[in-house]
Amino acid sequence: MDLILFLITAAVALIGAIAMLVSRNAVHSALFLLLNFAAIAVLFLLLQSPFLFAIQLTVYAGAIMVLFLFVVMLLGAEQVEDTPDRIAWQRPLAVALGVGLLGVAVLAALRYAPGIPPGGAAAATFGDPAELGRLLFTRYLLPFQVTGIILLIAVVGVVVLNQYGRSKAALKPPPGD
Amino acid sequence: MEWLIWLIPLLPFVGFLLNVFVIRHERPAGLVASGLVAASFVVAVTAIAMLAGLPEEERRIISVGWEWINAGDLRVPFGIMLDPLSAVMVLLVTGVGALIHFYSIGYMHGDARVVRYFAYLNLFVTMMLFLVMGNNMLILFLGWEGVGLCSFLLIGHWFERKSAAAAAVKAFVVNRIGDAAFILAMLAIYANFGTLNFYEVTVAGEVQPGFLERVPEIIGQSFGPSWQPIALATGISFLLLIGATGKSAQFPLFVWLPDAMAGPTPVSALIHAATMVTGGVYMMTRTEALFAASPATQTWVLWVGALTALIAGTAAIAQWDIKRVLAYSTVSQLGFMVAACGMGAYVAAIFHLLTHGIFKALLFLGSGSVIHGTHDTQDMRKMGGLRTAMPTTYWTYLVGAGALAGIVPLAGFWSKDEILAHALSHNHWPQLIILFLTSLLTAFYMGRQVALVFFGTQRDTHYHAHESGRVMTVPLIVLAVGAVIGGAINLPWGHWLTDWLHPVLHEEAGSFNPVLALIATAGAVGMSYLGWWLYTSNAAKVKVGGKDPAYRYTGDIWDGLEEAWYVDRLYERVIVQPFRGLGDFLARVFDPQGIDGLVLGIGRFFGWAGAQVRELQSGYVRTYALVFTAGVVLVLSFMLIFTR
Amino acid sequence: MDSIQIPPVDLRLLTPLLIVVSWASLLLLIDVFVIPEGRKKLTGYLAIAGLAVAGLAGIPLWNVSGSTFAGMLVLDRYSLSLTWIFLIAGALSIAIALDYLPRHAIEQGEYYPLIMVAVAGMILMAQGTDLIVLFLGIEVLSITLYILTGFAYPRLTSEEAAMKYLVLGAFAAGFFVYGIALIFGATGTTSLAGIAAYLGRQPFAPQAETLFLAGASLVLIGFSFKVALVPFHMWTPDVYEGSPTPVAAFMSVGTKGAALAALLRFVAFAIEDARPFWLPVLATLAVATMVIGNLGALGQSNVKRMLAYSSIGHAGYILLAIMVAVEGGAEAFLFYMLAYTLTNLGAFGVLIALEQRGEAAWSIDDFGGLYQRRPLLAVAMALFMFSLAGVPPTAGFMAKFFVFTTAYGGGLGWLALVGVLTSAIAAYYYLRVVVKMFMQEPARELRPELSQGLNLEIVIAGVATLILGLLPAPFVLLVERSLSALGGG
Amino acid sequence: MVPTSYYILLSAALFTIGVLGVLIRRNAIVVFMAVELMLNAANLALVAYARERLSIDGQVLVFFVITVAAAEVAVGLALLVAIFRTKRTTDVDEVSTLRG
Amino acid sequence: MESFPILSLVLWLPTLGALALLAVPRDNAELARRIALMVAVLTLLASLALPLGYAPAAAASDGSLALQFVERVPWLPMLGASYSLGIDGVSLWLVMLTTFLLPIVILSTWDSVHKEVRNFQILMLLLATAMIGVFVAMDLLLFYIFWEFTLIPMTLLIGIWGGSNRVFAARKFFLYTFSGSVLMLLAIIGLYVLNREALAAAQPGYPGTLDISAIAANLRSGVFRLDPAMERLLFGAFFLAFAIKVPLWPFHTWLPDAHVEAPTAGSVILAGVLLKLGSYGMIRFNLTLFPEAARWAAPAIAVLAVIGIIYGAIVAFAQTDMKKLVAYSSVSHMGFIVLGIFALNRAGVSGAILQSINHGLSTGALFLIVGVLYERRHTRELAAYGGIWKVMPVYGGITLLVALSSAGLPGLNGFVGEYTIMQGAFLAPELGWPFLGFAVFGVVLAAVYLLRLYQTVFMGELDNPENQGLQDLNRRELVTLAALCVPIVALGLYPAFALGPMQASVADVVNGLANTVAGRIDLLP
Repeated sequence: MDLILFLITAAVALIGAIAMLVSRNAVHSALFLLLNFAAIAVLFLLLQSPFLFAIQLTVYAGAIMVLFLFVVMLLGAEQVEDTPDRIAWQRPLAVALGVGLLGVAVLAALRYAPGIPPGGAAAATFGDPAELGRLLFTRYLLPFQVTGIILLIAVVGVVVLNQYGRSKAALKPPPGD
Repeated sequence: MEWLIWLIPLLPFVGFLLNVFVIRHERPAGLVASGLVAASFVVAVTAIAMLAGLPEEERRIISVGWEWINAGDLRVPFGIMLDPLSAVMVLLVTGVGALIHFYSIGYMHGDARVVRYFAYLNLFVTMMLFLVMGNNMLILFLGWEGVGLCSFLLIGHWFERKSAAAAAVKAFVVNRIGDAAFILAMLAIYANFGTLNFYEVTVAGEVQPGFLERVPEIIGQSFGPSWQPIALATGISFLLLIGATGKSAQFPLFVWLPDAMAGPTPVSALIHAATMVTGGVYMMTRTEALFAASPATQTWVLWVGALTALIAGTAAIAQWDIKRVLAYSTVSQLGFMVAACGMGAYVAAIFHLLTHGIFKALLFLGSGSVIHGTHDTQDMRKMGGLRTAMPTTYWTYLVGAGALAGIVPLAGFWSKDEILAHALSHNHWPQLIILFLTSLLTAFYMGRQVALVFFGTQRDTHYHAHESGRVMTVPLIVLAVGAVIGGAINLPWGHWLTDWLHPVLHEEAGSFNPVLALIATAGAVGMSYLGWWLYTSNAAKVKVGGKDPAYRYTGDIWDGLEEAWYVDRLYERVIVQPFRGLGDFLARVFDPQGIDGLVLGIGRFFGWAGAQVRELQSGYVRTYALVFTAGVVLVLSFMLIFTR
Repeated sequence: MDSIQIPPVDLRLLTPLLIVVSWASLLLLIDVFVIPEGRKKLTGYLAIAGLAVAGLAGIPLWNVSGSTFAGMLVLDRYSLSLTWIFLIAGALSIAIALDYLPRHAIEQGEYYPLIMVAVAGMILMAQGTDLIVLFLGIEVLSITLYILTGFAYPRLTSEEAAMKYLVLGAFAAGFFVYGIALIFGATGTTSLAGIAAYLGRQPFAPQAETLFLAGASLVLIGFSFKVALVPFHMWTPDVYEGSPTPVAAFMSVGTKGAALAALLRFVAFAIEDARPFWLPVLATLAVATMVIGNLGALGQSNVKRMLAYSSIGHAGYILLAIMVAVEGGAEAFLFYMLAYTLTNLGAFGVLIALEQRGEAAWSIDDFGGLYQRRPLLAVAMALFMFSLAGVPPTAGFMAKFFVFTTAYGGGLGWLALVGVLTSAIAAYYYLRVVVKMFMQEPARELRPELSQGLNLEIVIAGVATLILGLLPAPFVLLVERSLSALGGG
Repeated sequence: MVPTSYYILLSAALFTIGVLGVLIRRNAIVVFMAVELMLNAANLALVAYARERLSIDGQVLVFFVITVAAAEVAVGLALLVAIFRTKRTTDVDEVSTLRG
Repeated sequence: MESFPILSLVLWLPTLGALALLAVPRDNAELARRIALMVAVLTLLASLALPLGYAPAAAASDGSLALQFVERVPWLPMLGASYSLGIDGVSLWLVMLTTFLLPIVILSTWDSVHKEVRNFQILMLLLATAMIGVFVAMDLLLFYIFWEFTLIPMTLLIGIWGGSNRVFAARKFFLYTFSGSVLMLLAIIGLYVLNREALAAAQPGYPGTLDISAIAANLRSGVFRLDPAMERLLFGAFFLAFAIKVPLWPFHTWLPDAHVEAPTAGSVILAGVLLKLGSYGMIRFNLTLFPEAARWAAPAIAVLAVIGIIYGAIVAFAQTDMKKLVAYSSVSHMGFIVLGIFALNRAGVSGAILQSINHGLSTGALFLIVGVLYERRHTRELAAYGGIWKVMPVYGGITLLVALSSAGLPGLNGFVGEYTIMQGAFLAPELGWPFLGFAVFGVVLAAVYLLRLYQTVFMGELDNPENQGLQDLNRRELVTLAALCVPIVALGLYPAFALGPMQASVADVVNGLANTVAGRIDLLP
């Protein structure tokens, strides 16, 4: 039962990812990615992580994807890849490298292959958001604080990077630009 | 007593220092230079008198000044010695040297650099004295190269003349070739005997052996590749022979001497006739033990000497320049001496060296007097009939010419005859014939020269010929006397020289062969007359640009003789030009493009590689990611596949 | 449901870090609300003061060591020494920026606290003993640097550099996280001590450890990106060139130093037992880095870019020390970092002095005849160049000597060989600058401007470069002491 | 129960697709999306391992990764907007003046 | 001896002078020159204490070097590096050569340096410290630091005050010699590490040492053994650095460029002292530390040396630029020195040291001589001159003396050195007569190219009107050249003066060689 659910979800995730890769329209890409994220969220649930399931949906599928879509719309950047690719030679190389990467990853995974997961020994509390929260405030207190800093500088960064006040005319571009 | 012999070379050296650093004017320069050499002569006579007072076996005064080189394995003292062989050489050098110094006062009068001239001349005497008085090979070599330097300086005294400058350099360089062989010989001597001293000497309380006494030790030893071993004695003595061919202007290195005539004539007399060029003969005589140990080299020496005598003799008959005749004659006579050495007749060689030193100096000074009196004319075609204008010169010159030609009883006859007699008695037939022919040639070209210069009428009347002053004629007269009576030192009946040199050379007096003497004298007289006759009877046909009267008998061979068998031209083609070409190739092609090209090529390669790296840095972020991914794949596959 | 008991935290151990972070946060506010526009230098001075305070606060900790936050953070002399180096780097970077920013009309108060936050991230990387902490440290540093790189908005090169840096940085972060995931999968832990214990529990058998090796590789790659090891280096030249020069200076010593510090801890402490497996990989990377870095700098006519490539090359040298960290390499690493930090900041300082208002003066021709116009500046630059090239008697030489000595002693003689050979190549491009300055005529009229801060920075760097080169003993001693308890998490 | 390796294979595949996205796509926004996909793949692996080992730490890690991803995206998009304002494009190939 | 750090004084006096010069205004040339000259003379005077106080002594029994005037202060205790100075018979005269040439060179700058005079003097004094440092440093690290530091002032001297192509030459000089030395750095490191590892087995916690004398002692006593392959590698690394510096054929191509472009004073120092750093290093390191490898490599190196002797001479002959001619003559002469060193016997090595001094004096003088003409006519082309002996008699005379010294005329210094070297090489079982058969051509060719130079420049007609007004030497030039001529003559007549004190040390080096079992190549059947 689980397996079937897994296979279906996995298929959806893969399809979403591939579709994102090949869509020429950025909005489509974003939507396919959304699909992929949702599928992954389902997988999280399968893996007994309800908290992450929620986070995945709200933060990723929700906030981040909206941000993406917003920016795409804002900039009108749905279709920027109409011009010919200047480094088209790179595409086959990229695919080859992707295959290679996948190869070594599969090799790593298979060689390890414990095969069957620890059968049902999961405690009832496994994946309990409360447990997660406790860890965050005990063992992972430091990383937790640091994420705070990261978010702070992200905010500052967004502000700094878009200084509307600065006049372009005040600047001469450096020679060579 | 020992210090006395240091005075002999040091007195002229003082003269050199004074003339370089103190004296600025012609008169004091000449007087100081001549006076000091004369003083040296006096000291030498005194010292030799003392030497003669010693028992025969002890006639050797060695004085070590200081330890010259003390480099561990190599130790050489700076010491000089006086023994019978040195003594005769010292007398010749200081005696003839003093006369030529006096002569120079007159000859060089008014020259712009006369002070320097005398300084050089003094230095030359010093060095020549070191050459003959050195108690080891290295001191001998010091003098050897020192006289070479002075020769360079004096030939180049009138350096404004391109020919003089070139001749000076040529003399030094050709000598250097011989010197290189000399150095090799010294190296080999030291390597095998552990010393360069001729005789045992005590340095700072320590006895150093001499190698001459130990020559038998190396007999039978050989060196070189196993398929072609060379006897050690042969190797060493052959190298010394090459050294001697350079200094004594033997074939094949004689080419510098005729050119050296570009120097002032007294220089030619002193250096290129009487003393320096005999250095090689002296050296071979000194190291006679080494030559004696190698019959092979002896044969070479004999042939070199004989061939040189012939080649130079044939060249001498075709020259127009009064000094070049004498120069080739000198080469030829040196060949006689070298041949004598090759026969083992060292006393004869030294005897001839001494007499030749006197009469050739006389001839050169005489020619100098002629040149002086004809306002720097050297071409005999412009002379003629000078015997009336320059009687003293004429008569003294005649004596010298007779001595050279080997007319009884002049000095040259006795010494030359001793060599020929030795060749005869030791059955060196081919060489005997060659040397005999050469002596006939000698008589011929002297007859030719005397006829051209002093007989007939003056062919070029642009100058007024006059006799030279007393300062020049007196030395001529003194030398002429020497040329007459010089033979007395080793007459077949007295052989005083043989006895005197006996402690050094251990030679017995040879036998006198009256038949040979008669034939030789007859030949000399005959050929002299022939030469005289040919050129007095054809005197009118002699002119600049014209052919020699003898041309019609010999044809084009005569031109070849005039060019001394084209040896110079051969060297130019075979050695000098290829060397220049090689130099140009190495300096302009191989070095900058080959070696340096390689060096710069390495740099360029890195530059190219750097350009490739920058090429990859295309600016496309996706390319960067691609390279990144490639790195990931490589690292992962390395970890996962290759570390199994 | 029981309440969460926050475990006690030994705050003493993170005094410098805390001071830097809180000072930075406070400064952000002060900058916005107190300091008037046009006097933003004040913020800079305050930032320097903060860094100085943090440094001073570290002094009493010299004899303190211990770990806190459930073993995720450690204070030892190693991290403390690095902290000081980072603080110096930060302070000097601020000093050279004080005048640069207004001159280029990009003065904004946020610059200074951002640098401080970056320093905090670096300290975190030096002190962290858990992969997740290291990851977050990297991210703090990286995100700050993305911002600082793009600080010269709207100068397109600056934005381009930031974009490239960000894309590749995020790309690398993906690999890093995946590596953490694999390691977690293999070992069940992310703490360095846990990994070391996992490896130490049995003779290491590679067949069984595929997963772990793959994870470790990816983590190494993540670090390699930050350190700019070839082939993960390609962002470096573009980003350095595009960034505001003080930022490039900071990055060249800061990011690199922090990433190397973390790498060293990871390599020497966590995966030391797997040495036979990572050694060939790192060795290959080191060779590639030394060669490519120096080759790229060759013939570079843009001095800023040249310094970027040169920083790649130097990373290769430092990597040698890291590979033999347990055999004395750590000392060499610290000394190298110190020497390189001072020298490189000095060189960038000169570069900044050459930049006139809004104008880039990075072309090698701009250095032409500098000796005529500003002899002392030229001498200082020559000193830095010689130090970077490793010509005695400079800090750079001593540092190289230490690194090569330890590498040789650790059995990496052939890598040291590559090292000395590539430093011979490197001499070429460093010398080019010297040649330009002293032996050629100026290409155009430039009046280098030296503000007080810049002056001070160059003087400090120059003197330190000389002293470290001539009398390194006290520093080496300090460094040696600081390693008495390496990895004691 | 689904074997962990299935999850890992899926995660590897997604990760690779993400990598390809960065390598192939030119639209900077899509590039960012691809990066997000890579991070998500890593998250999936983490959660899978956490499940296998019954160690909830893996899930905590995912939490941090998501936060970082969010921060990066925020800064990245802000940068993109900034560039777009000057350059009027989001094509990463157009932003390639720095080279050599 | 420990009472007064005389070596430190000699070593740092020039640097102190350089620092003092910083206080002089940049454009006050005269004052700068005077101060520099004073410092140089003081250094010379101070250094006189060295030969006066030097007592030739046999080597210590433990195999360490018999050093004198030793100073040792810990410097980097963790590496066993110390500020360790000392001289022995090998370095004594080289130090003296340096301090002797320094005032001469500075005196020559009055006539030959016209811009940035103060800075020129500063660099010259710094260079002096570096060069003396190379000779007196008895610690590998210290040695290397001085060794490399010589490059910086010299490069700047060439690059700032040089001729038209000075930048290229300066760059080439720096890069070539620097590249050559980096392998030596690695070899120093290797020597240190291997020595530490060898001794740490017996004494745990041994920090290692960089002290040359201690390492030599360890090697000789067998406590520290190098396996042959490693010894050869280390030997090679050291040798490459020295071979480039010397320069040995075919590593010589930097030299002509550097010489031609360098200012006169720079050329003098370059030829006079810098090249000797290489020959000194060969004796101090290659022979002393790696005797086995030295024996192994000697024939091959001697072949290069002999090629260099002849090649340098031939190329010198083909030059039209006087400085280039002299530069290539250095290649030839330095070939002799290398030949002597790798004769591996006392005659060869002491000859090489003596010849190092001789070459420093005579080639230094030759460069000064070329500089004299260059200052007057601003050309170094041979063709531009001819017959100038007439207008410059004193100059011509001194030139002749120096040229003959360079050509190896007996009675002057060059001959003694060359002959001693040749005798050493002849006696060496590894080399022997075939080498000399070629090397001796160098003697012939030296006469060829030097006399050709002399003939072209000084003899012949004074046909170029520009040359007719040439002034003979002024007082300063006369003093500088005469000062060089004194030792040229003195060493020619009484070389034992210099050879004596070095014998004990040379014997020490050679004995170290003899103790090793050698796979020697017999040229004799």
